[in-house]
Amino acid sequence: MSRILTYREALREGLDEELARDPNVVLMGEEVAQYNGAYKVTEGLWKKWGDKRIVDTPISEAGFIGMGIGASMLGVRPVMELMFWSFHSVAFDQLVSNAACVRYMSGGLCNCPIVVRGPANGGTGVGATHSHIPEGLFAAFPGLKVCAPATPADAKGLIKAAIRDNDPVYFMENTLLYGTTGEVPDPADGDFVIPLGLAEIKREGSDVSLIAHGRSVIQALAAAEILKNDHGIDAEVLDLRSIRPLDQDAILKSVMKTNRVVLVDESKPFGGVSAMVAMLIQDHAFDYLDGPIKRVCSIDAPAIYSPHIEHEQLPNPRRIVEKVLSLG
Amino acid sequence: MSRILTYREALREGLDEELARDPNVVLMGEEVAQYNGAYKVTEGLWKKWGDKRIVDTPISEAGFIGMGIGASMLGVRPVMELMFWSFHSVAFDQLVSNAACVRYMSGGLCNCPIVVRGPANGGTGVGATHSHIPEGLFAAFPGLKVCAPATPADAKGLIKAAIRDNDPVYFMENTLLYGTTGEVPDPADGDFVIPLGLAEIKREGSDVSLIAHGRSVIQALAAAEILKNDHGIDAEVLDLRSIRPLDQDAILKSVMKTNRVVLVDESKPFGGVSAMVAMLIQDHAFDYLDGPIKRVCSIDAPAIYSPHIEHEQLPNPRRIVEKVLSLG
Amino acid sequence: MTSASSSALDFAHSPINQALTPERKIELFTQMVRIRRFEQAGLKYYQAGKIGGFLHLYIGQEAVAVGTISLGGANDHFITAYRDHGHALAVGMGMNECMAEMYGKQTGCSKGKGGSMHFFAPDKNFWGGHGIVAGQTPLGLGLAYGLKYLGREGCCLCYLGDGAVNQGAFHESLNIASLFGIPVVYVIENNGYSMGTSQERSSAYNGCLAQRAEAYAIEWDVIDGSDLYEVRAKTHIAMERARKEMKPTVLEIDTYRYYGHSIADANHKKYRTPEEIENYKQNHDPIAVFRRRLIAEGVMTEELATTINKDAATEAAASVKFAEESPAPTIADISTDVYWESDNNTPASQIGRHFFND
Amino acid sequence: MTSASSSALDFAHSPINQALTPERKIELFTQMVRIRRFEQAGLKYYQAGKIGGFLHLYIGQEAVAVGTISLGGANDHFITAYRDHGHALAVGMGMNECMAEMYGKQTGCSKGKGGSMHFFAPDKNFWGGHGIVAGQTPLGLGLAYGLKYLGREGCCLCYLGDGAVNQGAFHESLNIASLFGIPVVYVIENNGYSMGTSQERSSAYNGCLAQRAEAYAIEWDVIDGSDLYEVRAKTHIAMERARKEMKPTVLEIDTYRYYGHSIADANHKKYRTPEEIENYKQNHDPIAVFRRRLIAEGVMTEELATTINKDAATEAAASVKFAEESPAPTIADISTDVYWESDNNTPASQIGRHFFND
Ligand SMILES: Cc1ncc(C[n+]2csc(CCOP(=O)(O)OP(=O)(O)O)c2C)c(N)n1
Ligand SMILES: Cc1ncc(C[n+]2csc(CCOP(=O)(O)OP(=O)(O)O)c2C)c(N)n1
Ligand SMILES: [Mg+2]
Ligand SMILES: [Mg+2]
Repeated sequence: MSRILTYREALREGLDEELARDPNVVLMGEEVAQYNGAYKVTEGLWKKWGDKRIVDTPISEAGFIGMGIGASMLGVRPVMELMFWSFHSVAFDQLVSNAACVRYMSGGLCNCPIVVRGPANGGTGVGATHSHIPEGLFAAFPGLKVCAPATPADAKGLIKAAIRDNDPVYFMENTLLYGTTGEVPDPADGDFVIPLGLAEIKREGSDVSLIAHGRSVIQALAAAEILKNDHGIDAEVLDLRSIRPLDQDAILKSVMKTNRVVLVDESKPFGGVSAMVAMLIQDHAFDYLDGPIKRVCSIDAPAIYSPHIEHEQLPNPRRIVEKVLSLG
Repeated sequence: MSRILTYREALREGLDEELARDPNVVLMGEEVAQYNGAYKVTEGLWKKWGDKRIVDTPISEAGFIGMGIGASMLGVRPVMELMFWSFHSVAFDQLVSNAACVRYMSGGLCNCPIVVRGPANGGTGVGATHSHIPEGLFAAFPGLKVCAPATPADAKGLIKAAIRDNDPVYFMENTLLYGTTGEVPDPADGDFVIPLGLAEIKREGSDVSLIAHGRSVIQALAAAEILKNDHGIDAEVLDLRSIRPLDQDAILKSVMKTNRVVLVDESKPFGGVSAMVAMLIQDHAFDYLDGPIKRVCSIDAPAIYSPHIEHEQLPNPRRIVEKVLSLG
Repeated sequence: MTSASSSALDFAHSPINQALTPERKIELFTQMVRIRRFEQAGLKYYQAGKIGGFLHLYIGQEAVAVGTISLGGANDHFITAYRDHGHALAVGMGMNECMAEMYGKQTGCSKGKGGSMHFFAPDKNFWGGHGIVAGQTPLGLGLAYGLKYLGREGCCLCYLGDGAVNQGAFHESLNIASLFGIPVVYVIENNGYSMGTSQERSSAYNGCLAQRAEAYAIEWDVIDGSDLYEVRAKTHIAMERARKEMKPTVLEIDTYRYYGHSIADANHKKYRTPEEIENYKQNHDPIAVFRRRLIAEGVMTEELATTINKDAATEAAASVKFAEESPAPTIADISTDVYWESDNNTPASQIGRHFFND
Repeated sequence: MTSASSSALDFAHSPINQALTPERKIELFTQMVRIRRFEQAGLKYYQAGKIGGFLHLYIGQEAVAVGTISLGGANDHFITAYRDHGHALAVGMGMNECMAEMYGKQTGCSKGKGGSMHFFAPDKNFWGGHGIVAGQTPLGLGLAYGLKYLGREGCCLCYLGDGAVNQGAFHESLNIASLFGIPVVYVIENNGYSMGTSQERSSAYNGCLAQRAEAYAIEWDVIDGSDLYEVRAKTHIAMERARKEMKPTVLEIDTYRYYGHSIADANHKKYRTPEEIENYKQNHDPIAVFRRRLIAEGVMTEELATTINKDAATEAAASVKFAEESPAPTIADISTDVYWESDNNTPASQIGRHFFND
């Protein structure tokens, strides 16, 4: 049996189950407790679990994330919310020097089982400093793991895997997905965990592979419908879900089937997850490519505010369709 | 007439000339004045230019880099030293939110003519927190410019261009190059400036393109000698010099000539400048490629300390030669 | 804060306030009213879906921006956080370009690229409008450093919230300001809350937040933000200390916001009692306080106050119309204002690839 | 600091010091001597090119690590910056694994992956060894938070330098420590300089650096770091405050380093006068002070002191031999210790690509 939940509810259910499973799991962040979370992901959890397990912090991201890292070395398992992933910039040293390197620099003596989670997306009119897409940025640091679920079920399954993982996992959500709905297995049917590192074909197809993660998956699915209905093109949509570890096998399998690739990535085009995926595809499936790998990224400028035009800066179904048609 | 200078001297000469040219140029950073710089790049400049132009700062990278950004909006032209580029992590917000976005968010009303410079490299036994290669990381942010000179002449020519540029330029040097020597034009022969965005062929060749920047250029040149002498392979070495703006034309021209590519990039392999260059090459020169683009990056782990093995983690002539030979 | 004790001193008699002409006093009153009317219009059209992103209203805090900025001369500069409408209007920005910015239109002060959190007017010495909490505090330091470097006698007023004091960048800035003798005045606008978190739950302190300045041997003061005269009198001292002695100051101005943190904040009546909000409105509203004051002084009549109010509402409505009728940015506009060199089509902009679309 | 005024109080009579047996006193003396001998050996082989990277010597500061760490119980934890050899030996790490780490050998405490700046021994409650200035200060907060969360009565001693106090992360940590009631003791090892910059040129302060704690309503104290008894007596109070009252403290321990910032620092006789260095060595050397003291107390003879010295030198020489003879890491070793899941070959490590070589 499964139920229809919002992405937000699914996440919350995952957090709640892990809080119940392991007394060392503690949620912390700005406004996560008494305020119920800026985006209400943690709604009701403070009331249920109390001050010890759900902790409001001052606006000191470097301070509280570093605190979580330190506590994790001692066996606590902090799940820390960045109200926006964009605020990584003020905690960057803790995120990439301490969390990513402490295991290595200690020759394996220290563990850092933390999760840092929060929304990472454009499209809500909050401008350049609040609209970062940092999956590729963090996946570049060996020692870190990164995932970005697109659906309620994936959000729940992956957050539970992230919390149980003994390495630092950076979990990228999306304010525009929080309200979207989807089927999520019933807890009564057993523990629902989706391992990191497993992509999923969200739509089978044979003509072209659209490879995406996060909300770009939803945009790719919408584009695939248009391609099918208006152009008779049968697009496969592969959802990476997890960026590091990365399901390279699934990527190559899809490419070898369709021989044509458009990567959809909300990142700015210099770099991003998509540049890396392109590198891997041309390296490992060179002879299967009918033509160059193409990408649909955000237009290369800081995020514009204007609600009239912001959606045009981001990958959207129109831009994806145009790109696929341009493959010729 | 040209002279033989070290990379360090060439940089210093460039800084000195710009200090003389423009009274608004001010150097700041930790130990840059009275101590003459941790790596002696600024040696003698405080004595010559005094407290106003050469400023020692506390160990507060976010504070003093943000200060430089603020002052630059008013017309001052700060050239700020990070003792190591690795310390970007504690100033990241100022570097990527304020410097990169203030022009955009103000609709073009604010300018940010700053330079941030310092060494960014592995290979000196300083371990994971001091050995970052952040060219790709920063080039990913529209609004920023990035360059990484490999020779004394390029160091001088590019630092002067960077200081005159009206956008934020992040300038990546290398502690292992500071002592290397090369010809640098005599100031008596005129102002020597190398524009950003111009790659240079450091060695002509026809069999394979080795594309690199920073110290990897030196490693690629050494590999090219071995390839020539031991294997009769004639490698072209293209030095990107500037990462953003990027000389895409020069890249494609070389690839179209040799049809085979090995990218050499000291970055960790997930992402990096090389993943982006690979993306561009396969996109724009797909039909010219005889086989997949290959890379030699640092082995995918935080930087190891051990001097016995650190050089094996980095791209080195042996690894480059092996990769070229593996092209078949 | 609601608990702001009514001051025993009367700052009307401070020289800086005695120097005010009746016209100037009315102007200051008018500015506060204009801010409020502008924001009320913004609120209305935000709720109507015309404005995107966040809307952080300044209503209740007007005397802080108007009082402090009224002291600015040609070489005094201003920079603040995302709650920036009050400062923008106080420095002299027009309602039109501000409203159009919130509407995301080409005619906005930032061409629709910044939105409500990112108003800028460098020609009026106003440097934003910044979204990252305390991210502007090193910039404010830098503006003041720039003044000193360029040999201009002036200072920078850098505003931040009571929650922002816990960001590391602010502390780094304070140390440098004191060490280098930088003419910056940090103004903590203490409205008692950072989002849903009261001052007591976010900050450890001795006495008050401004007192943290002592750690850096910096002078500090606490000001009742409902009294425009007090704001001016005490801020003037700090600005003069900056301009003449090259010394920073930290001011904490007690104030209050009537609305939620932003208009998306549906909780603000949960973490604050209705009595607390009502008490401030009744007894500490900066506009009402100054209105009573000017009427008592005989400087302003009830009628004039009413006219000012009506005019401000009319001006705000006109700015809505201006914004509505202005063109939206185009797709091409997304790519401008990224690089100075590109915008100015310089030789440097012609060399190498700057943008990586396709 | 050279100016550390000789204390009027005699801390030998503090209960925590009176409780010391003669054997334990000799052990503490021995620990300080061992640190010095170990580092002198390290210096020698660093100069011989056997050790890479940076070498930051602790010589001159030994009483700080030994005095404070001697107070630790089963639930007390320690974390410091890159100048970490003293702390490492004081918690009980062996010279062998420390020397081998500097040599970059597999037998090093961090398998040759961390080097001089990154010694770790979690089994001895020692959490490094951290290279980014003040980057360890939130981690120390977290270790103490963890103790409280897990219900263990203990504290964390987190060391930092006089230059490190100007990093934002430290201030964020102080605020949280006070606000949440975290049992952390910050120990500022004030050796007067951050690289070539004197305290006066890097920090603005009132009275002393520790006094900055007042900004957060945190207790603080200043300690003469040349007197092991004083270090113990005052640190004990702070640790008890942490353990029993869940309250943080900031301690500033005045001390001095004899060598440059690191051995690469060729300037250290330029920014400090030879007299200043000499004065410290003559009058404030923590080992000489404690040696005189123990001899005066009749606890130790000159002969025993000489033997301890010789034994420490012998032990250091043996550690060099151990390091020399140990195997270097292999290329394969580069790729371990990145992920816990991979090292433990768990199911999670089998799914998806974790490493991107070729
Ligand atoms: C670094 C960072 N963290 C968190 C946020 C989200 N945020 C925006 S405003 C705010 C509260 C700030 O409160 P305060 O400083 O008191 O200013 P006020 O809103 O009361 O004017 C928070 C948490 C942010 N913008 N930047
Ligand atoms: C964020 C950061 N900035 C700069 C450095 C370079 N650096 C290493 S140690 C040091 C001086 C620190 O001085 P202090 O805190 O007094 O400690 P001490 O070396 O005296 O023990 C500097 C500038 C660094 N490692 N990290
Ligand atoms: Mg507030
Ligand atoms: Mg020091």
